[in-house]
Amino acid sequence: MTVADLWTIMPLLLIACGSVLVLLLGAVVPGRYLTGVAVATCLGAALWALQVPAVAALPQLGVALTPLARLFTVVFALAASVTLLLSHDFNERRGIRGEEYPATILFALFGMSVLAAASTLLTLFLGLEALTFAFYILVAMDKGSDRGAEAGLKYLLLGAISAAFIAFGIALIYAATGTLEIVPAMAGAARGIAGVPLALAGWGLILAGAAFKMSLVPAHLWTPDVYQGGPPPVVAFLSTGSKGAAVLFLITLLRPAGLIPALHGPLWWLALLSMTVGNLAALRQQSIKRLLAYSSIAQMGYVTLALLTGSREGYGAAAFYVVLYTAMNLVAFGAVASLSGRDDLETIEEYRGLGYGRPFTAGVLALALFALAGIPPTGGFMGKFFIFAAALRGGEPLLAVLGILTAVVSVYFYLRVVVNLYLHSVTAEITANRPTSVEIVPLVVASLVIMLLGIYPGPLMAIIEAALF
Amino acid sequence: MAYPILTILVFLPLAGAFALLPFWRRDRWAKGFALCCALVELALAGWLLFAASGMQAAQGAPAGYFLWEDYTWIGRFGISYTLGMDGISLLMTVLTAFVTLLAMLVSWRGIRERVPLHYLMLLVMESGIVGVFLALDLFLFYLFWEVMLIPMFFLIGIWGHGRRIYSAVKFFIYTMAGSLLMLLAIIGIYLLHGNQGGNYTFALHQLIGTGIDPGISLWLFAAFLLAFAIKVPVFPLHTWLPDAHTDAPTAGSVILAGLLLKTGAYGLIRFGYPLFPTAAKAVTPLLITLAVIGIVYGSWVAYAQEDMKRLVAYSSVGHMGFVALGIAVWSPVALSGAVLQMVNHGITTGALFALVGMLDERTDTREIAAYGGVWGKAPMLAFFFLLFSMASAGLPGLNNFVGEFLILAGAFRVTPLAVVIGFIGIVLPLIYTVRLVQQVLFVEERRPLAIPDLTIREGSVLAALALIAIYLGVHPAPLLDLLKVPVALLTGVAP
Amino acid sequence: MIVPLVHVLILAAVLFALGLVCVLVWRSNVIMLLIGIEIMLNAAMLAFVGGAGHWGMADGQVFALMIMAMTSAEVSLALALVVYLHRRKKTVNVDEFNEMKG
Amino acid sequence: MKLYLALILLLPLLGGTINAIVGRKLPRRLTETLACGMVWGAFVCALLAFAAYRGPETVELASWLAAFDFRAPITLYLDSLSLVMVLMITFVCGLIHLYAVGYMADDPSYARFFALLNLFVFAMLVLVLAENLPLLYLGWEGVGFCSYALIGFWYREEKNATAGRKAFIVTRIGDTAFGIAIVWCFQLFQTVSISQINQMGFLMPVGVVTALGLLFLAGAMGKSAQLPLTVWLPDAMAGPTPVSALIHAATMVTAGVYLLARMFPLIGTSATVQAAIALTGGLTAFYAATCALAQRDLKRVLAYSTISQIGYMVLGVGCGAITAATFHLLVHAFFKALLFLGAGCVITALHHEQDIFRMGGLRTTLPRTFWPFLAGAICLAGIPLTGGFFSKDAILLAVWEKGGGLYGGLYLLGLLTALLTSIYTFRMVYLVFGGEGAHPHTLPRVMEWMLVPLALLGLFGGILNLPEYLGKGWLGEFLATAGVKVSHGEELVLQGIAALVALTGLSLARYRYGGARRAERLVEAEAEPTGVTAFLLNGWYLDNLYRILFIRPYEALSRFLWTRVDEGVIDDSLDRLADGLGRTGQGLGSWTNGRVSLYITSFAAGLALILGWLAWVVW
Repeated sequence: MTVADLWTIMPLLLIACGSVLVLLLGAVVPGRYLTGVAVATCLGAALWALQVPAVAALPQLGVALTPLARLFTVVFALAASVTLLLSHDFNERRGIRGEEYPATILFALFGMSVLAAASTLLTLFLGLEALTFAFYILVAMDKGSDRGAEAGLKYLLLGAISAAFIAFGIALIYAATGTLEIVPAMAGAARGIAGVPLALAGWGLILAGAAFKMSLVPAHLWTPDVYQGGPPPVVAFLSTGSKGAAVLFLITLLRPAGLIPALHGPLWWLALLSMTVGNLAALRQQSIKRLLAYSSIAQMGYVTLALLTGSREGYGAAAFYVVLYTAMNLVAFGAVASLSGRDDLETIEEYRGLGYGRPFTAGVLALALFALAGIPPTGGFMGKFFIFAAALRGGEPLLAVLGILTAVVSVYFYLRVVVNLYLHSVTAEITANRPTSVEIVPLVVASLVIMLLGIYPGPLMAIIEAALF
Repeated sequence: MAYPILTILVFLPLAGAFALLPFWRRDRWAKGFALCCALVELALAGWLLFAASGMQAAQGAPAGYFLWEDYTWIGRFGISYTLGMDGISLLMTVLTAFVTLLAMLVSWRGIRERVPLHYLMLLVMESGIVGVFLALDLFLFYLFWEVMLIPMFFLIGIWGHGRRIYSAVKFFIYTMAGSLLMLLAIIGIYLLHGNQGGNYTFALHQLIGTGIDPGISLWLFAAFLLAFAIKVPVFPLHTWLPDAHTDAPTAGSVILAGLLLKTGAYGLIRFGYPLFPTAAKAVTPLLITLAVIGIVYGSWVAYAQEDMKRLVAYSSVGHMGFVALGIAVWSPVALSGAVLQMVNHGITTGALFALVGMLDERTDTREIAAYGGVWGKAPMLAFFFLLFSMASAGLPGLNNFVGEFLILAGAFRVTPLAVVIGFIGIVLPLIYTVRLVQQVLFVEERRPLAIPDLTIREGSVLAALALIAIYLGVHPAPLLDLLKVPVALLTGVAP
Repeated sequence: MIVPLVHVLILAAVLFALGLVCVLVWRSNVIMLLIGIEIMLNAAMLAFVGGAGHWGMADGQVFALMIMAMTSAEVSLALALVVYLHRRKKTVNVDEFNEMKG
Repeated sequence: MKLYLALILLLPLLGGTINAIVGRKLPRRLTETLACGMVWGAFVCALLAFAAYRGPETVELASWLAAFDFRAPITLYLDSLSLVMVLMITFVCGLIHLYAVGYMADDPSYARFFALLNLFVFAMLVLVLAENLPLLYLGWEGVGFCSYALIGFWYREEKNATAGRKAFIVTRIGDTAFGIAIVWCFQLFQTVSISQINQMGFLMPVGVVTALGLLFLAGAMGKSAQLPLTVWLPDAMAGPTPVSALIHAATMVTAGVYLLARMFPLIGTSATVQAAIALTGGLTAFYAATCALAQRDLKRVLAYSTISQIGYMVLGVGCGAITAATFHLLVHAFFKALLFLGAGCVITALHHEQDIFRMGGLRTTLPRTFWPFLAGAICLAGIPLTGGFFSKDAILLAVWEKGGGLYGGLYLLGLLTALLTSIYTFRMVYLVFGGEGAHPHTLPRVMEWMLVPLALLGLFGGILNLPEYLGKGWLGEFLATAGVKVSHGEELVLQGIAALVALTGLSLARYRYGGARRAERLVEAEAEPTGVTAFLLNGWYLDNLYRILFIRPYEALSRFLWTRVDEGVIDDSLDRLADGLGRTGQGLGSWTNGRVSLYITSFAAGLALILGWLAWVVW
């Protein structure tokens, strides 16, 4: 390992050190004051990642700071800092005071960054499991909430099974190809697939595991429960960072192999089922967090639709959508977090009239919902557009049409929330929490990102294109 | 052209909407400011209407366009920011500016809650609609097409009546359903064009003439048609309309009828038919049939209505059936008539909705059976009511007749049978109109409703509309001249 | 290598299947669930070790070690949660924890 | 000439517009003066135009509809036919405007009345002067609208409003056919100019011309209340009497005849069309005459008689006798306006009593009304040497001249109708003016004065087109249409027959209603009408028939389409679809039942499916 290598992986180091530092400081400073440190760590890592030149694999470390890794490290770091800011006052209201909270967030971020930078299957797996593990804790962090613990347990049990799937899958591919380096392993696996079913079986296991991480139907069932049980800021991060990491995980594995024809079928069905089940199940959902959970299932279905084309456009569209989706869900769950006081603002009815009572929070929530519904001029539209363009170009007209039809259906439940926000006249006094300035800043930033990506997506698209080339 | 007039036209209302935010707590200021924006927009559009005849073809523009702005937007995908104006879009832009202003004026007193938001929505809507009429890049067009929905959704949902939420959501999803499929079709033609020559672009003038396999072309056109037919609306895709119109506030109804329906017809004229001429030809019999059914059916159902607004709403189905017929036959005379009829319908039905709104404002009911004897109570209101009812029933000398007659005259060469039935569609509006007029204006009052006559604001709005209706009825020549070049280019005949 | 890779893999597959079956059959008991998961992960480790032996590389073994570490962490966390929930509901039947559904 | 024509149109339009907008604010006198002055001004212009008339002229005033090859400018066409019509219209309208000043003296809505009346004159003149079919259609619909608004003038009464509505809709049904004819002409001839179409008619195959002719005929049926679209005119009597006189007797209802006459060069080339026109006219004349026999309402008697007389005109057109038809049209306009105005005097004098069985004695108490009314009546009945006699006879002569089975039958029918006409006319005269009655109200002078010029014109209208043996027919020459060539002897014999028939009718009426018999009839009339009387009184139950055949089904279907089809099927299917999706969603949501065991099973099943798929693909 050289000094240059150290410079390169400095973002990772920063995050790791930051989390340890937060833990240490926790002994002397109340947890509440550590948000700043944690945010600074995230932003520092992001800045470093931005300025450091991309470097191909560092064999000793099993990581490589590819352009894609840089991009996603930045995205994840920003998401983490938004989450931290959102949790700052939220945790105060809930009595989550320990330094372990920001530290765990940073651990999760560390996992994500490692995953993004991974060049071997081992680091990839470790990154994935590290971030998932952090989320097991985060989901159950609110000790006052039974639901949190229940959600944590459910997530953990299923997560562990999926980890087993993925581990076994990687093991099979390793056995088939004899290397853990991602590119040769996956390429070798692809070559071997025709003759040797071993690698293919490995792929099947990995796919199933990844389906869990991305909450694709039929491995989606944990999602609503966990989203409902977890504290909203955590769910914001869970639904964005963890999902993004899972997509990145799939992209990383799929890309070197090229399009494996045998995988097309499973991916096709995963995409279709997720889009359909997610959107339909959300239609009459009363709990906003479960609603957003089903929505995220469907959104991941769209991402899968882009992925299964196996084309550069497809990966590009998926990556773009992930970035965008991060912003959208951060805003959506962030708004829920900001509105929730001692208890979560759970049912949709509780949002009645908030459009006028809490104009700012409700406004950004509505924006996020419109974006999730894919309505211009929000970024959500651009994201969907790129995905469907990629799907049609990749020769998936049927799935594209079906997907669009489910998107039509989905408009209904997003609108239901908006209807409650704005279209019902307020009768009772509004008890929802007022946004604090610490919450406003991240919400504004994320909302601006949503709008910016909707109006001028060119630069981000160019970065992604370049990174994928 | 040194100034980006088209961009200004599109974004001036939007800028106005943002500039409205400081007046958030001051209703009167907000109203006044919004009105100023609308006035400036109308002045600009109106000026173009007069200046248009003297303008040369714009540089770099396809034939027929005298204003043209073209910038790369998302180069990677061949998406550009292309705005262009020809006679048709000019007319539609002026109509938009005018109807928006009208909508603001008719809701001046009726809206008491969240006033600034209401006007903000109207301004955003204006931007969206003008954008639809000016965009010549399919992607950009689609963007504006969808943007229009949001303010209308809120207009219906927040300030509406009755089952406003149901109607608002229905309106939104119904139109979304069509337009999302159109999005796929837009991507489809983009890819097909790109695959042929490697030039991936969304620019309309480049996409026109793309050689497409007839089977695929039919599917793509079907998606376009679906989106536009829902907006027009063409039978049997019309059922969102009575609900939306009925439950919308006055301004919403006026804009829905006056403008949103036009975007569907405009889309067919500007995009649907030119992009897929062969498919359009194949679908023509179907569209003609549906248009004719719509003409008869809409008017027939209107007769049974008990709610004035619903009646006017169903009448729109019938009237827009004429527009659909005019487009479907795609002959120069009929197409000119169709465009003219779009304007006419906007004026007439907009005025009728405004009148119903005024009555509703005074009495809190729109039930026809509650009224009676309005002529004696509010003669001016009654006079305008009669005038616009007659215009809507196609009385010659008023505007609707001109459009309908040209459509029928032009369509006869193509499809005599449809025209014969279409003429029946000229009788049926009269039947429900005179019933409405009789029950509302004439006979003894049924309930003791106090109906004060028009205020000066209302009177001047209606008078302006009436003048336009009469002017268009007796002297539509300037507008027809304006349409000559674009219609000739579209239909491929000598102007 | 004495044992051919295929045999190892078959054993691992059987083990994995057993673990999965355990998870499916004993699904109501958290402890048994965790055991099943352990078995599956052990199958993965076995496959790694077998693969490492076959290819003569150490990295598979490293992977196995890492899995071990991960497993222990996971189990400890799971047990902590179970203990917490057991206090509330007096049960280790995971299906009783169904406050959230729909 | 252009100036005259423009003024003829613009003056009434101006008057109408001013009265419509500010009429209510103006002093009453001014409004009245304006309305009457504008119409008389138009009459003066018409006279000037007549003086300056040298031959057919086309004047383009402005552009109207112009899209590609479809051109319908505002172009006026003055030929002898339209000139005569213009003269008649402006003159009669002028008189009736003056009459209306008296008639409406107590009505507060005078401004609306005069505005509409002026607008009507404008529309009627446009109709007559139009050079192209769309412009004619403009006038055609314009008069329809004014008629609608004026029938329902006293809008508070449901009956009046309904009558107006009926008139508007029924005539619109005919207009549909007219409209189709217009667009078809455009398709056939690439023009909508009447003169050009008429010139090119011979280019078209007979079948097409026949179809076109039938369409024009259907248009005329609506406007001129010919069978089967007669039903609106009797009800239209709900309007103020000047309106009945002007619109529903003298001018608008004859528009159909005018249209047929205008288009005759085109449609006359088809024998089928001619026969259809003649048949329509003959049957209508007979039908309406029978109905008039049993009516009790003074104005309804006159209304049916109008239908009947227009039937004659249409019959005349059907025989190709344009001159005769026009002649009758003009004379009828005078005497029928006279009769209506007389009836208006009677009704006003009797405090709005319209039942002829409740009138009486007016011969002595209202002499200034009686004598002109009698003059009108003898014209209507066709008593020899009156204008009505000559004009009706000219038509019958033409029918006779056509010969053949159909026309022979129609001639006999015409004679029979003439007999009936005479009977109902004098029945009316006897019932209204004979016997004794209460002392009536005094009338505004202006009302009675207006009767005199009309009476003179009616009585001596024959001079306009004297039979050849008495001199030359001025009108025939002026219109320059081919007159019927018959020997003087034959003509005299036919006229003798007609005279005989009219006098027979008179004596029959006298026998039944004259003198002491009148009282018997009055007693009889107290009973509910039965049998034939009721049948005739109700206009052969055409109204009821239409109600059952058309109106009821239309209304029922309208509701059915709305509630069952629109909301029941189309909309409901969408709601059901949405509901179905929602239910499915709920079902899918219950998959997430909160139990980890199911989650694990699903997850494992997913894995199994993927592996199974892959295995299936590989092998």
